Amino acid sequence: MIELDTLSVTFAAGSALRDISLKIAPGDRLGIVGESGSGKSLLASCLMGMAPDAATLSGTLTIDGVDMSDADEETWRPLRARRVAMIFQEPMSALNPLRRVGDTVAEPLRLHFGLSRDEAAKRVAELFAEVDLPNPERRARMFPHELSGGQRQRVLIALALACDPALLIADEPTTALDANVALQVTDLLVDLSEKRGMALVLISHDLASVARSTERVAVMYGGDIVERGGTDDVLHAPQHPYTQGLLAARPDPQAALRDEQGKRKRLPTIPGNVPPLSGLAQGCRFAGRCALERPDCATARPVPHGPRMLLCPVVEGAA
Amino acid sequence: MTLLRAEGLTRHYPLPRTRVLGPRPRLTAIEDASFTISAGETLGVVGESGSGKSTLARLVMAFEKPDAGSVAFDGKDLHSLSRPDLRRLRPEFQMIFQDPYGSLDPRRRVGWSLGEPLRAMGTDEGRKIADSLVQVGLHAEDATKFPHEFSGGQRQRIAIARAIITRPQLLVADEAVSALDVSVRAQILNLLMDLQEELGLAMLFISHDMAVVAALCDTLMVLKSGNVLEQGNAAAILNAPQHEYTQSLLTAAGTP
Amino acid sequence: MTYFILRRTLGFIGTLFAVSIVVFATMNILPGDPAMSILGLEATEDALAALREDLGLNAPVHIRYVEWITGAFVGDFGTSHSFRVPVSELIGERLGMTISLAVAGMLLTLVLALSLGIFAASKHRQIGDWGVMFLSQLGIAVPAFWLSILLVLLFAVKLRWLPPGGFAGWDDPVAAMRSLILPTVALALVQSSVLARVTRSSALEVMRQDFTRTARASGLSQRRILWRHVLPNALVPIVTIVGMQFAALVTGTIVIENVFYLPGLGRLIFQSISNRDLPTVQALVMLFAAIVVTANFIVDLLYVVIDPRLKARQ
Amino acid sequence: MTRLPANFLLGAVLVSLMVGLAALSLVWTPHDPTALDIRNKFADPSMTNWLGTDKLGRDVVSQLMLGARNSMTVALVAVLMGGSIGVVLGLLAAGIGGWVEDLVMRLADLSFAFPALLFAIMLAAVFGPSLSNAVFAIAFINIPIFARVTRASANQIWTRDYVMAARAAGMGTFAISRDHILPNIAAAIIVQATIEFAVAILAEAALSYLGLGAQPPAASWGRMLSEAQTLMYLAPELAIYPGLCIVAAVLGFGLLGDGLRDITDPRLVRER
Repeated sequence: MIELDTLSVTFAAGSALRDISLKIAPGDRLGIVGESGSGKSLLASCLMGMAPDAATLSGTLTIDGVDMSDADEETWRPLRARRVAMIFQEPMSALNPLRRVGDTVAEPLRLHFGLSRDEAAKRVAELFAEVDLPNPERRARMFPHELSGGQRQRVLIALALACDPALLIADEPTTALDANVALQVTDLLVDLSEKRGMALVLISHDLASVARSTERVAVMYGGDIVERGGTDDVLHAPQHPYTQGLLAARPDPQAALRDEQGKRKRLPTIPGNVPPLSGLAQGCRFAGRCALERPDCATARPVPHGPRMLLCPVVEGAA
Repeated sequence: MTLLRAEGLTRHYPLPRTRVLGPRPRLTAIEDASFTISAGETLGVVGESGSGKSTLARLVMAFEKPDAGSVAFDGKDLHSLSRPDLRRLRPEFQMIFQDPYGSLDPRRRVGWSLGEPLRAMGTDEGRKIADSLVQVGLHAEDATKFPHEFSGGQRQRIAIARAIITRPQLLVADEAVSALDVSVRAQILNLLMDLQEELGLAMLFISHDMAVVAALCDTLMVLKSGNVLEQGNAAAILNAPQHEYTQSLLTAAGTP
Repeated sequence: MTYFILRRTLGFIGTLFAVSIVVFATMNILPGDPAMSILGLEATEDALAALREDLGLNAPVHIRYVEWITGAFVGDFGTSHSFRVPVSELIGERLGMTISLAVAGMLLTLVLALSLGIFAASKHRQIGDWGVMFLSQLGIAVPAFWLSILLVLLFAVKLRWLPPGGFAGWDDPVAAMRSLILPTVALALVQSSVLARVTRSSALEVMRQDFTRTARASGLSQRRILWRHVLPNALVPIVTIVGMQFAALVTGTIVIENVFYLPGLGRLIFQSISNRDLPTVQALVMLFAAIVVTANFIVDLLYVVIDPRLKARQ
Repeated sequence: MTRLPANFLLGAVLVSLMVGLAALSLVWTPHDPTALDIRNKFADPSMTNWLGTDKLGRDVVSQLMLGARNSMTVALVAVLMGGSIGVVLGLLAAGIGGWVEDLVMRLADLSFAFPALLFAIMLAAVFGPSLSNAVFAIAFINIPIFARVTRASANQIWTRDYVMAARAAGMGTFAISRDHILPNIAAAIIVQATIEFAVAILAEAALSYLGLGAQPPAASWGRMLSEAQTLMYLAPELAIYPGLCIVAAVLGFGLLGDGLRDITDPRLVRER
């Protein structure tokens, strides 16, 4: 359905996405994991045709067999909401504060499907019920500030579902929410994807929520996908040094806190800092922080290999 | 030995009036919180937005006064001290903040910012600035640079260096690692553990993330909407949470 | 919400009261002898004393204030000693002119500013944006009175399309309208330059917010996003500036009336200054200040209509 | 340093031109600007009188230069006076808070009811019109403007973590205002001052035009225009030059202020 082939995005400061290849089939649930500056949100905006004006795209981005990599706004517009929909991190600011949320959700219905006011209101109530908003008719008449953070995110999900998209992109949908609300929202997304046969791309820095909700995962670092495979395989047996470091650096609340001498256990760390866009290496972008680094890692472009896609010249890929 | 003793801490914020008559509505930020921190020990406070954890930090730092309750540091009631006495005591308890980009004055060199607590105390800066930079894993020469020349993780190191430069007994950390990437977060957590062992620091460590608190704390306090849900030994709570809410926080922090 | 309106109304009355004190104090307590400034330095002591008595200057200051403010409350601003008629009568005759000019100026300002501002925002960083921005920058820099002179030079002196100034009364509506065209344009061009810039920048601010991205992601057209989502949200800061511009509008009206010799309140105030007619000046200053305060009060109430969040919060 | 914005450069050129003319007039003008020469009235531009002469035969260029000096002086004095009082009030309001802040802001609200013109009218009615009244009126309206800008930006800085850190270190309100608040809001204040400078030039011109400012024979652009207006049919060009000067000066400071804002506004920097 959606296919990226060596898609790259370049800014004046440097290259922000490098040779990204991905396939998303109907009903797929794909997690994209990475820290700040990994390019995961930029990748999401590319899938919506909403990359910043300053960005230069190369490679191909195919939706339903049509190459959209240099399509203009008018070509993209019919696809948005109907083929690809998106929800964002901040549910408060993502809703127009001056409009009743029901009107916001009804707008694309009336615009794209030509529904009448009453038909649209009815459909909005159905959608609100589908995303588990209690008392849908009443909620529809409320303003965003009258709803809680979790309810707002549900409204945004309903808005995204309004035109039956084939793919829903969720960009850090739970980061701004409290923990138990976040769990509910994540579970709702999985549920909707299964019921509707809708593909889901979940972008997150939170490994736990990706583990909970996706079948496949792509780990990004510095604009590269460094490792890609089944979610369980990647998160339980990571092969790329970066994925390994990232997983190890998470403190485990259930693990023993102190060693035999009664000293606190230190966490395994990845040395150094996430490099800025302009400071990325020509070769492997993880060079400089990697424990397995060889002399030519920083200069030689790594080639993706292995049954589980791996972008590391040192590690031999395995399934 | 008890270093900090908070008893019955309560703080309300007045909300704007909505009707002409009747009492003014108010928001309960924190209600009847009591806890102690012993020298060299770490108390973790876990809670989400609106739980009152930041209010707790401001009360302990004596940035604002509680509506009820008291905070005693080293036996002295912080909120009844005179302003000069409070200022003289301040070097003993310091704070680090969430946003590494907001906690350093962008117009001041790192060395100037590090020297501020010393100047406030009226002590000589001497080699202390260079020493504390080295102590947090940076270089003495970094004192002449500006904050924007550093990454987020490095800035948090600088903020920590400033907080320990007066050799405090207590460090209050409000979401100090939340804004950092996972790979950098572990470095800062390790640094805090190192410093705690070297300096015998006691810590009040506030976070929304159970996993981070677990890595660092001896005792735990779980806050929700201003109320203390449960508190006690960290390992005990982590292994057998009494409250459903605590359990959901643990699930959220769970390993993938 | 009732509480909000009640509180604003009380604040409004309080401000009016404070304004009256400031006006009265400036004109009555500042070191300066009104009688002397009316009659000049050569006046005899007897004449001065007589005038002081006449103006009621011998009563204590607070008594005079109370008399003035209670009188003003029922529309009695005392008697103009140069025109020898009640001040309220002078004001009544000229109020129509000033209000017509101000209202026409404001309307033209709003039309120009909103359309130009939104246009510029929609062409952000393109030639249309630069053009509007340059013209408005120029419009801000041009003094209204000089613009008036230029307009008169072009349309009255050179082309002879419109009268250069003066006003023959409302009896001939066409002639009256013709006399008001140039003043209205002069007033509105300068005002709308400021407002167009505000409109553009607050529209751009809104366009940067997340919900415009949501609207775009829902497949809405650029036009629809601009008029249905961006403009309503941009209105909040725009209304604020409109409220503040009433001060400038009042000033502008006073100046423009003097440039075009229009028989309004602004003209009256200057005649009164030349005539040393303090009661009239005092009444007019109070009136103008009250207009500004009232305009801001109305704007405060307008927020509640525009922004549902305020209803809930206050 | 990145390339300077065009509005900043154009503004800087215009401002230096006007300030240069004003400064030059202190030591040299082509003619004595007040010297009358009735026989040479309404002279066309020539080698001796570059822009001709007015109805009393005075040299227009010399008068314009004096007008520049007058404008700059009035604006400088008024903005400095009003601005420094306003900045101090704003810092106090933000630093102390509570009733002090309420009082300052109430007073600021109140003074917005009095545009400079109304204030000047009151002063002129009591004391008679004079340039110093005009300066005072313009300075007065600058107080609440600067108080508000200062308070708003200072309050923002007061919530920053580095200010909290300074408080934690034991720094007092005065020391924090001096070490952290003022340096971090200086840019905003300078931008505001530049823009208010432009506004002050406009206000002085309007007041002098209306007869509430500079009194004859003092040279002022506004007064030159009011004289020229009465001679519109006789010598329309006399109504052009002073207006152009006002526009150039106001435009210059306005562009300079906008340019400075573009340079110093961190939001815009991040966007680049």
